[in-house]
Amino acid sequence: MSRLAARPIRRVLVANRGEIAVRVMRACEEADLEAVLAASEIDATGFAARTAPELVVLGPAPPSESYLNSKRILAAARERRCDAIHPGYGFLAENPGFAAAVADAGLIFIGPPPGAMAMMGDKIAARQAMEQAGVPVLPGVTGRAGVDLAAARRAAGRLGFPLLIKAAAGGGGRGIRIVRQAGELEAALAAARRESEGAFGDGRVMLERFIEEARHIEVQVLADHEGNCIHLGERECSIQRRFQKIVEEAPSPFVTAALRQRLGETAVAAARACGYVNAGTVEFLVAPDGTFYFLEMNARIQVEHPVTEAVTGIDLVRAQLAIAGGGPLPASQDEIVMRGHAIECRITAEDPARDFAPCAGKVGQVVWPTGPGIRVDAGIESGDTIGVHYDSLIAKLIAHGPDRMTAVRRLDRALGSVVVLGVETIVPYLQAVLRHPLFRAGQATTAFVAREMAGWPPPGETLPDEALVAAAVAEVLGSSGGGPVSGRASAGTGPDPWDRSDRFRVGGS
Amino acid sequence: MSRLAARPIRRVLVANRGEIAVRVMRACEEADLEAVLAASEIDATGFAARTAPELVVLGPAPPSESYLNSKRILAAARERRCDAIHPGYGFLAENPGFAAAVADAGLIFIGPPPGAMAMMGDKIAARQAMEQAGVPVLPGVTGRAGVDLAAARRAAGRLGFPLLIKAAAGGGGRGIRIVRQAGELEAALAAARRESEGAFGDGRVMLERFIEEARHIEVQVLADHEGNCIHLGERECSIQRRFQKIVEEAPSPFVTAALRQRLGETAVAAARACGYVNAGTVEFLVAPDGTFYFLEMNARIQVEHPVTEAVTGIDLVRAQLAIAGGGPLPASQDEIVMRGHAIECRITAEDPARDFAPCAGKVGQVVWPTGPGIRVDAGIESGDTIGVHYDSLIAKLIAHGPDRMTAVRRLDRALGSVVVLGVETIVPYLQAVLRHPLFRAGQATTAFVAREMAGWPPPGETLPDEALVAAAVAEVLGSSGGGPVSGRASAGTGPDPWDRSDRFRVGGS
Amino acid sequence: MEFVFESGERRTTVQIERRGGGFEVRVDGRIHTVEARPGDDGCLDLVVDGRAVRAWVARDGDRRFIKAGPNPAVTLTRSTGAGERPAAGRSPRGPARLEAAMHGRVTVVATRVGARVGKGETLVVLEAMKMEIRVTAPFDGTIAAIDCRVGEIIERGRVLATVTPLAVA
Amino acid sequence: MEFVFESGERRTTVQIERRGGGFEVRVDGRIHTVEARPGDDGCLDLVVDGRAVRAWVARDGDRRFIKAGPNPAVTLTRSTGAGERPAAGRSPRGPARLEAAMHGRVTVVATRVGARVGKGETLVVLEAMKMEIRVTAPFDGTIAAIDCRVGEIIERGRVLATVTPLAVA
Repeated sequence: MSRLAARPIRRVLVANRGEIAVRVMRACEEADLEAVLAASEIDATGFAARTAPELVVLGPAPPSESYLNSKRILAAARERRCDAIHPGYGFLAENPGFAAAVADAGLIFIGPPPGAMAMMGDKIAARQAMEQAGVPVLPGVTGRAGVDLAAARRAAGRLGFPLLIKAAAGGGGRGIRIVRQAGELEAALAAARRESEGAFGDGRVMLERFIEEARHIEVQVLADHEGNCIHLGERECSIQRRFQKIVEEAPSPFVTAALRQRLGETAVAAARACGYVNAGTVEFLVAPDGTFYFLEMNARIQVEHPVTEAVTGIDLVRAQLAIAGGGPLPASQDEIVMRGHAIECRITAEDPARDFAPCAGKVGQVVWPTGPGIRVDAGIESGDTIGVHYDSLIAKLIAHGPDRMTAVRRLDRALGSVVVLGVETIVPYLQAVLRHPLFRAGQATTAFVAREMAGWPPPGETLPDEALVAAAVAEVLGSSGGGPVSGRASAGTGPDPWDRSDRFRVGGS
Repeated sequence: MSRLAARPIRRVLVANRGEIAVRVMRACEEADLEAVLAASEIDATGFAARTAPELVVLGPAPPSESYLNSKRILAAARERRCDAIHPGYGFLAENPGFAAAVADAGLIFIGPPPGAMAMMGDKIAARQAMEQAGVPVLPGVTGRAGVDLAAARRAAGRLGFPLLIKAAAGGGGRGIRIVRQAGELEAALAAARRESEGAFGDGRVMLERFIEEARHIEVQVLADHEGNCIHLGERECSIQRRFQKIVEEAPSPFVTAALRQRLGETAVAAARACGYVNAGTVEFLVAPDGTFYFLEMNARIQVEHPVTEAVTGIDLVRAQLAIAGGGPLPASQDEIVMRGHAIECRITAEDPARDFAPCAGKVGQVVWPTGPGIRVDAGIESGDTIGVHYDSLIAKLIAHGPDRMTAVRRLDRALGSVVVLGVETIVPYLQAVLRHPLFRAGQATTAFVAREMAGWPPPGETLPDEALVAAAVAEVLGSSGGGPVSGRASAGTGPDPWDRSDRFRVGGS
Repeated sequence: MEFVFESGERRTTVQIERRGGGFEVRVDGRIHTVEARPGDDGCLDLVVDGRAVRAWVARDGDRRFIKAGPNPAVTLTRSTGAGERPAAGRSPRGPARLEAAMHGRVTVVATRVGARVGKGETLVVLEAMKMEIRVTAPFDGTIAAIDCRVGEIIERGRVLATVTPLAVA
Repeated sequence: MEFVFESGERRTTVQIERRGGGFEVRVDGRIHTVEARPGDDGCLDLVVDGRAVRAWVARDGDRRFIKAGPNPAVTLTRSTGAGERPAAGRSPRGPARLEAAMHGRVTVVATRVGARVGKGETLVVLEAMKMEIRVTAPFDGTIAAIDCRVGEIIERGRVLATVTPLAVA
């Protein structure tokens, strides 16, 4: 099957949205491939659509009628004579049924084979396969049918507390609970199973020892159809809120050269164990003493791939295209050298002061930062609308520098010059993370956000005078008759057939 | 003297403007040094001033009263308690008298010692020193007092035509003439001497053989106070109009590994021969057969330094600060490895369709490109004014990619997404260069612009329909009462105390 | 003129007067001399005490999005000045109007008009961008009104339901 | 409605009519269906034949700066439609008004009113950003007027001098 799939690609359907759709289309252009963007109706006039060489509309805004609708995506690929589909991340990217359907339709799925994806998508199956391959996993209990209360109680007796309950079909932080004492076990297990059932249609959960002050460290791998597999070093993603990464860096300030080599070799072994092809990421939990445990394998390009690109000089999306077309790996293991330090921040439209509530609406002026070592992968530009149907990531900001402190300072300054007018973003929160002494010292673990950032914003913090001066001046100038103050309120002065919130209502009801 | 100069820096006066002032201030911040921007009155509210941690106003807009006024600059440094001055490029950057005055004032000049600068600033003296050091120079005639008509005629008899007449004190393309036959010699010599006298107050010229289809290739060097000197590979800058570079790349598509090593060793020898310290560039003319000749040494950070930074991973401005403070080189020669390919375009506010006439005025919306491998070093942002007192460079756009073709495509796409509303720029011309088959093949020489781009824009070229549609729609919407069309004309609706063209008149008359 | 801006718990009074071609602005007793040059699209170039600062200001009803120089963006609410607005859950003397904390879709309406509800009980669930927000009763009370229905897309700030505290019911 | 736009030697007529909520636009016989949504600060979001294109348009007198999608930026002159404007140097039947090709400072005025000048002779020199531009006589003629003086800062398009051809002088 993998041999059948490996033939040159000519024309790629990009079945995703936002920054990753833009990223993939650019890579196609640079690889001299044609690209067709498959977008929902609401996205058909957005930033990605404006940059698309060609556009096909999938259907209304809800994902079930567009980015999650495999029939419509396959029909679009056929209609536009594409020979390959890039799924981006999220949506159908790790759906083995979709990957198989793409292959069945005679098209190339730009990602791993369905079998490897299916194995890694089931956390219980993956854990068992990894144990067999000699990849260390966390002490815990599992089973094809998941863990029930009796089994959980037995496991707790053996493993002790704290414990972690995880959905077998998990992802995105749903179906996860930390249990710190026996009395919490029953309720937590029930909640995790309910949440997992609701989110994935699969209520099976598993139990593992919960490691305090652990690091989330993942290794990027690339595998071709000839059985070659290399790793591109690690990324540390310990800064997470609600189990979602917001700051990622490469290399990890925690990882020594010796640990890097062991992590890399283990990641390659994990990829080989499931017959992996194309780009993937093996996630590990690393304890303070340096012991590490397999967490899961992400069978897709990841949001945080740019930090690895920065330090290795390898274009990972380009490598995806080359590998899917039967081409070789972009480098041998010996040629992979990490240079400098890179950190990414995810800029989401969420209000960090109100429990990260997503913020939707039309944005006014958007200005992205510039300068040495700064990369911006954006999904919106000025005047675009952030809708409620999709996730809240609007851009990724990556700083690369000769050393970690330079990267931190570049990123902090770049964040300070981001302008996204009209919606709250987590930029001020991200700046607070970057300025925290523990983060600066490279000592932030997965416990950092809950412990160090809980009080954000600091209660006594005053507003900058310059902001208050600007606010007052704008009131004075604005009140003297349609002055310079603009933004959301000034944009609509009557019914506008192009108003995207109207469209949104059509699509969303 | 160099030992005296080498002591840690704490606070830097940045005596320049535009993108290089911003670049240097950022490097200071990243090196944990304080920075004070010394700006002219007209620049005191511009982009660089808005990004400055601290500002001191030098004087009115004309360079003689601000950026070329060494007394005012030294007074500003003293007043603001700076211990070092970074001159950027242009203005006083290569003025040995200024460098000496800085040292005499007990401050550190962030650049080479005055002696090295003086030797390299005089092309005749530099040529003689290079010959003594075994660095190949072009066949030609020189002499402390320059070349007169009789000597020029004798030289022409010996060297043959074409010949190049160059100002001894030259720079910026002034005082240069190509002579293709004997009949042109007298007039060209007189014109070059007149132009040289007018531009530099020094009418001495020299004569060299003119190499057809040569490449302009330069080597970046770094030297510390301990006598260590390394090179960071070459940049090719053959794309020049009026002897000014507009497209620069690293590595050169012409240079082989063997040639790179010979060029690098020769550049280091040249730097050592004049006692060079800090960052400098040795320029060579390379003939089609690979023989190369010393042209001159630029004793400053250069406009095109980012392409070297991209491929080597070395921050050159940061290295300047470290070296000036007595620190070591950022890497040894063995550690310098070129990775990928980088190309820079200089975006100037000039109209390429009208002989590159500079365009001044207030700009409307400015949008810089984003994405993987894209770096923008900008000197303006939306709403800023481009004045008539300084040069027309408004931003540098640098693309870095795994290979040359990827870099070319990235840069072309990035150029296509540049928005600078209200003034012409050379962006469309730059795109035409990047799309030219000779450039794409890596075969463009110093003859490229004159021979291949003379007919730009192609006479039969039609306007894109989308532009005409936008123009017509804007007329219709704009004519129905103060609609959406804005820019220069809409900005001023009455006397405005902040109008920079008013300020400009005050400063400029 | 005097303006009051609120941000979370913070409340600041700003006084501003025209002086020559510019302004004098007082913030917490600190006096700033300000020149202002409005640009397009919310851009506002200021010189504050001799220092050039580019600011952006956008409005959305009472809310002001401000980004001034390298300072973090802030969202302020311009207070109408007629005293504090009663915050839900803080002063259970009168009925509480529960507003949507985000733009989103109503997925659950878990109560009905006239129902008795306990403090913390979920009344309405909103969903947007893979996130759920539960709107809960701020105190023990009675549902006086429900102003949304399942499936409806609502704007941030829209009133979803009104709860009357038991004491005055 | 009909508009004529010029760019260098190129001259294009564009017809535009409102159709429904949008426009029908004809360019050289090609018909485009266009929806338009004006944004702030010169931004104009278009859908041209089903394809989303962001355009920017700025005005400066008759000139229009246009950037539409990834196409190169163009500067057009909106023609008033009353026939071709006489270009300097092309039709020496009437007097030629010599305009400044760039914003800059007048450094030299090399002639005076009434002087006889030869074709190509330098009349005025402008300087800006280290560049010199020489304004030369387009034909043999007589200086009818000089509208600038040394040291003056002039805007692009400003008339610097008027030359009357010898034939009609």
